[in-house]
Amino acid sequence: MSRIGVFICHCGENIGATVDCEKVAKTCACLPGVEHSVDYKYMCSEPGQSLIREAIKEKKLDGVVVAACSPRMHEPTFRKACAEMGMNPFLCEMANLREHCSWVHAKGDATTEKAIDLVSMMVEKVKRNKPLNPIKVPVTKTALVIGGGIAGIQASLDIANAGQKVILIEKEPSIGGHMAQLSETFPTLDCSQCILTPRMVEVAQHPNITLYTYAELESLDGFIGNFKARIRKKAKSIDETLCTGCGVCTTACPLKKNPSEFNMGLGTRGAIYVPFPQAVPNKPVIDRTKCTYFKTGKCKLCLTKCPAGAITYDQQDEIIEVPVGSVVVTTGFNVTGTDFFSEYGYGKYKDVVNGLQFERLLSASGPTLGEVKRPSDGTVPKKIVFIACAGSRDPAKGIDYCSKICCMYTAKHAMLYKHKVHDGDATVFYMDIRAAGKGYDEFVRRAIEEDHVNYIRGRVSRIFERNGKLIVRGADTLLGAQPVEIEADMVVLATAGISNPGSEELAQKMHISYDKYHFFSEAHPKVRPVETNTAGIFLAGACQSPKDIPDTVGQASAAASKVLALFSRDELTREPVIAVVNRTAPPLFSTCVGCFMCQTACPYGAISREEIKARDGKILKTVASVNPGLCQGCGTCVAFCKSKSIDLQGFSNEQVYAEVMELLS
Amino acid sequence: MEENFEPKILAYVCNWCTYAGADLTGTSRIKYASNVRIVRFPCTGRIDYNLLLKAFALGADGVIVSGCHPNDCHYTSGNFHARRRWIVFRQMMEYMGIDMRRIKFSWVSAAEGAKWADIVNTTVKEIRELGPAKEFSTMNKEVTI
Amino acid sequence: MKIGLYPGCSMDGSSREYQESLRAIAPKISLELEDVKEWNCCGASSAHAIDHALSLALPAKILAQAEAQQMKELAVPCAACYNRLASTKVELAEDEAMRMKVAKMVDLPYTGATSVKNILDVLTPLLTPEVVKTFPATFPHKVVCYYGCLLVRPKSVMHHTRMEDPMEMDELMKRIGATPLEWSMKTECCGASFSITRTDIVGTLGMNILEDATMRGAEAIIVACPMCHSNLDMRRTEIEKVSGKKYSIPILYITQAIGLALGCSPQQLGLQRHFVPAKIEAKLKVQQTTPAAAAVS
Amino acid sequence: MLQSSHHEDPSLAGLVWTKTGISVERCYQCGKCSAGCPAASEMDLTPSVVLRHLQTRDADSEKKVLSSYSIWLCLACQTCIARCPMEVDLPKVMDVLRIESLHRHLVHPKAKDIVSFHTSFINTIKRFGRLWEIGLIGEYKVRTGHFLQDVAVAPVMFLKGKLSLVPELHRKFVRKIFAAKERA
Repeated sequence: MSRIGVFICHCGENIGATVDCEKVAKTCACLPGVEHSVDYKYMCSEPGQSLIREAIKEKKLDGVVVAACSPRMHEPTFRKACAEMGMNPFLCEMANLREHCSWVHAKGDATTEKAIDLVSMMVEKVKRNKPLNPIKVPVTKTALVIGGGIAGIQASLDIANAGQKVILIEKEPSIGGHMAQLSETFPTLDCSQCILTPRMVEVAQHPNITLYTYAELESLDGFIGNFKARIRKKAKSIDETLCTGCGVCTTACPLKKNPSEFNMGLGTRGAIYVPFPQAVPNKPVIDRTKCTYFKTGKCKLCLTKCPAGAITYDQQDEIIEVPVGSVVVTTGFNVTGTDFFSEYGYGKYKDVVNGLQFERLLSASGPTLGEVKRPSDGTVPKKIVFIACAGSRDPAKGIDYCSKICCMYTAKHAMLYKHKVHDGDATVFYMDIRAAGKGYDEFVRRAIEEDHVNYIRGRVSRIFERNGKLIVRGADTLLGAQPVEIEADMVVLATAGISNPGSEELAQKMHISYDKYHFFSEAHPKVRPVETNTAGIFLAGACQSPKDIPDTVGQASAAASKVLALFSRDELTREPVIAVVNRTAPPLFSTCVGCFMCQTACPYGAISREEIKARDGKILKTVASVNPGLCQGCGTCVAFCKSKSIDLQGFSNEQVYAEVMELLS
Repeated sequence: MEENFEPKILAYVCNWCTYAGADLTGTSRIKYASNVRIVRFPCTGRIDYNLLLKAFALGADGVIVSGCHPNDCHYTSGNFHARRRWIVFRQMMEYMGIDMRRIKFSWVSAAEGAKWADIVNTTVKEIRELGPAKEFSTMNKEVTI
Repeated sequence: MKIGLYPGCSMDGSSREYQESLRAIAPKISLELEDVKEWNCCGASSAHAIDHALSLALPAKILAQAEAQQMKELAVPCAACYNRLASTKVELAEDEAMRMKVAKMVDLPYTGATSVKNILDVLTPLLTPEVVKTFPATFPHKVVCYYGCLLVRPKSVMHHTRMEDPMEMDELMKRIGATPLEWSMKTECCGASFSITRTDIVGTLGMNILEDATMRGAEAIIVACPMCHSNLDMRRTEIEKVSGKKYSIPILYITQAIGLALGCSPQQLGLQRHFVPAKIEAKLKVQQTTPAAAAVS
Repeated sequence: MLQSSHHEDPSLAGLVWTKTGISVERCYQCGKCSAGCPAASEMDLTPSVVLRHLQTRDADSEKKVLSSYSIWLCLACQTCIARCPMEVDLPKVMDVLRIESLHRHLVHPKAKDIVSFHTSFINTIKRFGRLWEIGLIGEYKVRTGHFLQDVAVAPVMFLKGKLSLVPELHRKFVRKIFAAKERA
C-alpha cells in the first residue's frame, strides 16, 4: 500500500475562486493509497514547499501529487522540493488545476468535480511511478555559426576567444555581410570597413575558427549538445590551397560587365571574381552561370593565366558532415526588390536607388570611389530626395512593421551627402523619426540643425521623370498636408528590411520557428531573446528582425555566451524520460520478439540490436536495446511494439492506462 | 437522447504543442466546456490506439487526439507516425462498431489556445447530439491491454 | 466573336465618333456587337456623389437588362460607364442587403452573371499579330497612351497588376505599327466631371498631360474614355488659357487609330468631329493587296 | 478594422463605418493621399486632414468637414486609395460625406455649382432616362446663373454633331428606379 501525499494549491484566487479546494483535498484524502491531503494558498511559496517537505518526512510519503498550475510551470520547483527530502524527484507529479480547470471553466460543482478527477488520475499515476535517475549526455564542444556578417563574425570570435571551436559558414564568396557594404556608421560616422575588416581577418586567422565561404547548410539533425550538420561547400572552381590571391585571373577574365552583387548592381565584376578588395578569404570564385567556359567550353583564359595553376573547372560541390554541440543562426536580412514601388518608378528610373545602393555610392571603396554620382549619367546630383518608410509600415504592400534602422541611416545618408556636396540640397520625407538609441536623436538633430537637411513630414505619392529631373510629389502634413513638389536629381528610398530569401527553408531544416515575414522567432520576446524554441540553437542579428549594428553585435555576444555556458559543461543531464526494453529472467531474457518495428519507428536511430549470448558465446536471443544518449523519449516505439516489451519511463503503459481507468471508473 | 446528458470526453494530447496550447487557453482565460479530461503524453507518436478502445470500453463518450501540426513535431516525426497508424486503426475501429464521429483527430499548436477551446466545445456539442456511447456498455470492462 | 454592347450616353452625344469608329472597325475584326435594349444612363460621376443607392441601381438596371438578353459578356467602351458597372458588380456581390434594396428599385432579376469588359479587354484578344498582319495599313506614328483613372483604378475592382504603369493600350498601338512613347501622365486624372463646373481645374490637369505628351514628341494622344477625350479636346481653349501656350496635338480614340490602320476613312471614324483637327494618316502597306475584311474573315 | 470601437458610434466616423465598413482609425496621417490628389491644391481641407477631423469625433471638426469645399472637389479618380498604405477607401468616404453634407444642409457656398451640376444631371436622367447634354447644360445654367458659359463651345459641338437639339425619350427605362428612390 503506497503512501501518497496530495497538496492542493489555491494559487491565491486563481484556483481557489473557481474550484472548491477544501472539498478537493477532503475527497482526495479518502482515495486509496493517499496518506495525506491538504490545501494551501500558495504551494509554490517557501511555506508551501516546506509544507510538502515536512509531510514527506513525518508521513513517510512515497509519492507526491501537487495540484496547482501547469507542470510546464512548476514541476521542477516541486520535484526539487521533494528531492531535498531524499525522495526521488520523479515520484512527484502535478495535476493541472489552473490552466486546464479553474481558468477555463466557470465556478461550480462540475469544475470542482473535474479538479477531483484530475487529482485522482495523478494519484493513480504516481502509485506506479518508479524512481528514475537523470541521464547524462556528452556535449560536442564545437559551435556552428551560420552566416558571416557582423553578427556571425562577432559570435564566432567571442566563442573562439573563449577557447572553444567554431565552424563559420557563409554562402557568399567572402564574409563581411551587409556591414562591409556600408560607408560610414551612425551615430559616430566611423568608417564601417575600418572597424569590420580587422575582425574579418581575425576570423580567417583564428586557430579555433574553421571558415567555409561559398557554403550552405544542407541539413541539421540531432539535439542540443549533439547535432550533426551537413554542409554543402559549393564548387568555387579554384583550388584554395594553391591559389595565392594574386588576382591575375580576375584581370584576365574578358567578361567584365556582370553586375556586382557587392556594389548592388552599380558596379561590375568578372565571371571569375573577388567580391571586393578586402574580401576574406581574398581568393576568387568562378560564377558558373556567367563564365564562358561553363557555357561553351571555350575561353579558359584564367586557366592559362593563373601562375599557381589553381583553376579547377571540374571541381564538384562537396558535402561535409560535422558534429556540433550548438548552432548560432546569423543569416541577416535583405531589402525589398525593385518591383516593389511602381508609383516611385523604382527599377524604371536609374536615379531612384535604395539605401544599400546609396551606401555604395558614398563608400570610398564603391563604384564611384566615394563621390556621389547619378547612376544614369555620372553627374553630381545637386538635389536629392530621401524617402523614409519606403515599404515599411505599409500593410498595402504586405509589410506592417517598422524596419527600425531606416530613420537613422536616412539621416546619415543626407548628412554624408551634404558633407560631400556642400551646395547640395537634401530633403527627407518621413512619417515619424524613430531615433531611440544612445546619441541617435542628437544625430538626427545634427542633420537638421547643422547640416540643414530639410525634413518634411509626409509620404510621397508619386515620382515621375520630366526633362531628366525626377518630380517628387509629396505633402507636408504639418502644413495641412498641402502638396509639395520637388524637382530632384536623385531619389533614395529607405526600402524595408525583409528576411532573406530561403529563410523559411532554412528554419525548417533546423526545426526552429519563424514569423509571417519569415524572420526567425526567439523563444521568448522578453526573457529569451537569443534562444530559439529548439534547445541548443541560438539567434543573433537581423535574421530575427531588422536591427542596427550595436544591437546586432550585442545579440551576437549574448548568443555566444549562451553557447559558452552550454560548453562549460562536459555533459548535459536530461530528464530520464526514455524508452527501455524490458528484461526478464532466463530463458526468456525479454518479452521482446525481435521484430524491430521500434527501430523503424525511432526518429533518432536510438534503437539497436542486442545479442544475448550464453557463456560459450552462443547467441541465445536478439532483442532491441535503447541508447539512452540518443533516445529523446517521444515514445513512438512504445506505440509500435506488438509484444509490449518496450516502454517509456515516466509515461509507461501501466501509468497511462491507470490514468484512463481512474478517469472512467 | 436523454435529458441533460453530460458526455465524458478524454483528450490524449502531446506535451509540446496541444498541452501547451491548452495551457495558453488557460492563461488567456478562454472558457470551454468542462467535460473534457486531458491525459498528457510526450508525443502523439506515443499514443497507443488501444487506449482509445480502452476508453470506449470503460464508457467514454468521445475521445480527442491532438498533437503538433505536421512538420512542427518536437520529435520531428512522431505526429506523422501517429497519423499513419491512425489511418490503419480507424478502419479497425469502424469494424469493431465504434462510431467514428466520437473520435476527433486534430493538430493544435502551442500558440492556438483559442483553437483548443473551439475543438473541445464543438466536440462536446456534437457528442451531446450523438447521445451517450452505448456500443460498448455490454462489453467487459476489463479489456486486456 | 459576339459580345453585348452598352454604348452609354456620351457615345450617342458628345463622343459620337467613339461609337462610330467602334462600329466601323467591328466587322473588319470579326467583332459582332449586340446592343443592350432599353439601356439607361449609368449615373456617371454624379449619382454616386449625391445618392448611393441610385448610383448602384442605374448600373444594376443595365446589367439586369444584359442578363435578360443572356449576354455572358458586356462590352463597355466608355471607361466611365465601365468603371461604374464594374464597381456596382463588386459592391452588390459583397453587400447582400444593398443587393436586395437595389433589386427592388430595378425590378428586374439581377444575379451578376454578365461579366463587364472594357474596350482593351475586348480588342486585345482580337488584334493578334496574325490578324494585324492582314491590315491594309499601319499607323506609323509616335503616340502616348493615356489611360486616365477609370480603366485601372480602384484596385479592389480592377485588380490591375500594373496600376501605375499599364501597358495594354501601348501593346495594341505597337501591334498596328505605332511607337508608344514612355511618358509620365498615363494614369493622371484629367479633371473628369469638372469639365463644366470647374473648367479651370480641367485646364491645369489637362495642361500637365498635353505638356508632357508634346514634350516627348508624341504626334497624338490615344484615349479610351469620352470624358478624357472631351476634356483634352473640347476643353483645349481652357487648357491653353491656363498654360498660355498653344497645343496642336490631336486626341484619338483607340478605335480611331485602329480604324485608320484598317483603312477606314476619317469620315467613317468621325475624325471630323474633333475640335482639334486630327491631321494624322495611316500608311498603306505596299505588299498588302487582299482587302482586310476578306483576309480576316 | 477596429470594428468593436464603432459599436453604436454616433459620430460622423461612426456613420462612415456603418455605411461603408471603413474605419477612419486606419489612417495614420502619412499624407500620401493629399500628396497624390489632383485637386488637393484647390482644397480647403486636404484628404488626410479630412480624415484627421473625422478621427477627432469632435462636433465642430465634423461640421468643418461637412461644410468644406474639399468633399465636393474630390474627383473620385481613386489615386488616393490606389496608393494608400492603410487601404482607406477615401473616395467612398467622400461619397458618404457629400450625401451627409446635403442632408444637413451644410454644403459649402462655392460648391453650389457642383451640386447644381450633379442635381441637373440626375434630373436629366430622371426626365429622359439618358443624358441629354443640352437639357443638362440648360438646367445647370438656370440653377447657377452661368448663362454665358460655353456659348463658344456649344455651337461647335452642334456643328460637329455632338449635340442633339431634341432629346430621345427613354424615361420609362428608369421610371421604376426613380419611383423607388422617391418612396425611400
